[in-house]
Amino acid sequence: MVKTENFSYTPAVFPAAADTKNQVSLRVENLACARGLRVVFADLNFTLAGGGVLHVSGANGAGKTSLLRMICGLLAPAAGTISLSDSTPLAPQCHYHGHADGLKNTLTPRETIFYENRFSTSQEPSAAEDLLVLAGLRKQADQRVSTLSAGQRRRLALARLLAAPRRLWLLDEPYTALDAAGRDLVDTLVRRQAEAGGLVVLAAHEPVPLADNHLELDA
Amino acid sequence: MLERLENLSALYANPHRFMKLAARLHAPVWSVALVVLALGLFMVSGVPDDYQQGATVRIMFVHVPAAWMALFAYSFIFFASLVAVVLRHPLGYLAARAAAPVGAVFTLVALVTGALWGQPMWGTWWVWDARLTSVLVLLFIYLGYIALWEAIDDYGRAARATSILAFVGFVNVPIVKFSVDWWNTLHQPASVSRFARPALHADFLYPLLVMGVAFLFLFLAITLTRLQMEVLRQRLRVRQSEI
Amino acid sequence: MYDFYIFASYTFTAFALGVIIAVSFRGLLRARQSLAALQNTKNDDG
Amino acid sequence: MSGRHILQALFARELRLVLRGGHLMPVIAFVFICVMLMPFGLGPELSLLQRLAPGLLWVIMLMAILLSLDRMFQADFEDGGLDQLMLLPVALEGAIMAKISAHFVGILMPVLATMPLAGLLLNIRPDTVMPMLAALLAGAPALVMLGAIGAALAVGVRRAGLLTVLIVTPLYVPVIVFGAGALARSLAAPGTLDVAAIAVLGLISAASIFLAPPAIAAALRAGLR
Repeated sequence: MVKTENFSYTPAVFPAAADTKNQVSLRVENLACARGLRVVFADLNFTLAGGGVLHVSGANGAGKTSLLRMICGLLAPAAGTISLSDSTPLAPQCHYHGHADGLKNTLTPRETIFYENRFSTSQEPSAAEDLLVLAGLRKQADQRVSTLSAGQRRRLALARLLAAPRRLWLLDEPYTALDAAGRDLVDTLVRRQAEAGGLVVLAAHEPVPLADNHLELDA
Repeated sequence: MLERLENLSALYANPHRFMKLAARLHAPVWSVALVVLALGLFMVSGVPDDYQQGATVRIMFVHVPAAWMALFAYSFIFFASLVAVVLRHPLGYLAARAAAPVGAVFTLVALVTGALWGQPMWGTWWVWDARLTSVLVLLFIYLGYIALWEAIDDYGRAARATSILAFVGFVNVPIVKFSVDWWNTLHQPASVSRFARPALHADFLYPLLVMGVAFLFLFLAITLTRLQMEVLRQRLRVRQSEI
Repeated sequence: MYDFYIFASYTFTAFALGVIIAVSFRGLLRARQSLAALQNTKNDDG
Repeated sequence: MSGRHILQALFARELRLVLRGGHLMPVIAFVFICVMLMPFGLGPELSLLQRLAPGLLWVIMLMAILLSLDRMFQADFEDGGLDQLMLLPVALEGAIMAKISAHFVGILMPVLATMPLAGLLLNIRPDTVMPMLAALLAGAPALVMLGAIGAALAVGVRRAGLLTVLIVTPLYVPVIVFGAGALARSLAAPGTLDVAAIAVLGLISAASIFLAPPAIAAALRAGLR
């Protein structure tokens, strides 16, 4: 059995995603979603306080992905508003971790993280090396992303969440294609983000123990 | 349900008021168009031969109004898109979509009649004259606009994308005209534009103006018919999605 | 001598406008019919 | 760290992607294939080719740009890169400019560099090579920016490539008129440079560099789902 690398991570690796002083909460008011003309859901209201983890569950087509994409502005809602309590623009403070991972096949993991670090407004981007270790991709650091397995690609995409720290994480079924170690990685990251006062909205079919809020979307 | 979703209804609003008005206007607009057209044709038949071009000048009475309508229709599409985007009135998108094929047909008419008019004078079916070339480019602007509507299935995206193209295209039309005119002088510096209309004294001017008004009302009438069709198709899409 | 070109111009214009007019009215009619048909099915199982 | 720094990183990454993606070679190959076809089509008579060379090179250049534009947004649309591009904490128009600049430097500059060589195959007069390059350089930005509008409108749509060409061609007419036109003058009067036409080209390019990004951003946002 190939021994998966253990994740030796030191708190220094995680810059505070959002310092706890100005904790910000996410407010969703009578949100509605429609696919073309079919209404997927309507009159959705909730508030996610700073440091909260919201688990969104529901059958396929219930609108989980649409909700996540609406929160980060990648999908226009049919009605309703989504805002942060300090009413700063939402999109630039979001990470969207979806099925299409946005990774570039011709780059290597090291290069990917190198650029992701640069795409952040935070002062001290976390060291690329630590993130590679964290994602368990140290050995594959200089291979092309196209040669990585589905699980390894997911981990590299997860490493991006830390490469450019942002307040709000939108994770669309982050556990898929991950082994036990990979799932630990997701839990670690989410817990770390919550402790740092950030917000996490996580869509998953399986139960998410560390989520303190739960939203069920019925198809 | 639809009305409560404001962003959605901003795209799919159900213009009852407009449909009642359109139904009332439909017959009058069509009758005015046909009457003015009949008057125009009657006046054209009474026109003497032009001392230069002989009888072929009669083609002008169809070619020139068609070219006018080709340009007018595109301005109509631009302003309809502006209404839709700026005033957030969804009818604008449908009006622009309705007018496009009508504009394209008038452009085609202007091209074919232009070639038919040119043939007896220069012995060739097509001459790269500044005005005819501009009209040819305008035809492709229409085809691009219509193709964009047809290529996108999601109505919301199609409406937004085509309005962007309408704005970009509208800015481009005068630039094309300017560049084609300059291009024309480049290659035929001396001769005046071959399409200089014959001396337009009353015998030619009035029939031309009447035909112009007739084509204008024809354009409005056909577009009004198509707009009612588009609104009903929109209502159909909404009803089918609610079953 | 030029009658052909004049005749061709007017007939093409009539033909082209005739086509767009016919297509538009047929489209309007068809939209009305399918909307009415939809109305009936809605009332039947309404 | 300011937005500018993010745009520089994006430009560097996109340039690396363009160079690694092997997008340059097919475009250059396309140019030389077209040039090679001309004598077969028009006959090998040198004086004829010489007279047609500037115009032919302009049309070929235009089509090469159209060819290279097709993948500009489509690749990002398919792999989810477009989502990440939109979430960058920087203006979308800026990100678009970074992407297009990388495309310009990575593909268009090398293609422009090969144009004189392509011109030789068409027996272009040496003294017209400089005016040709000047006109191509003045007009290429407009071709890329206007083409990017078409590519953005058609991203993710059926037969996006064909639709892009149909949408973009009318936008290209003024550029090619002044581009090839500028060369015709310098061909007719050796050694002169049609400054007026090249100035207009530069004007069109400058205008499109400022007016196209908002249209491209709106087109990409329209395509979100």
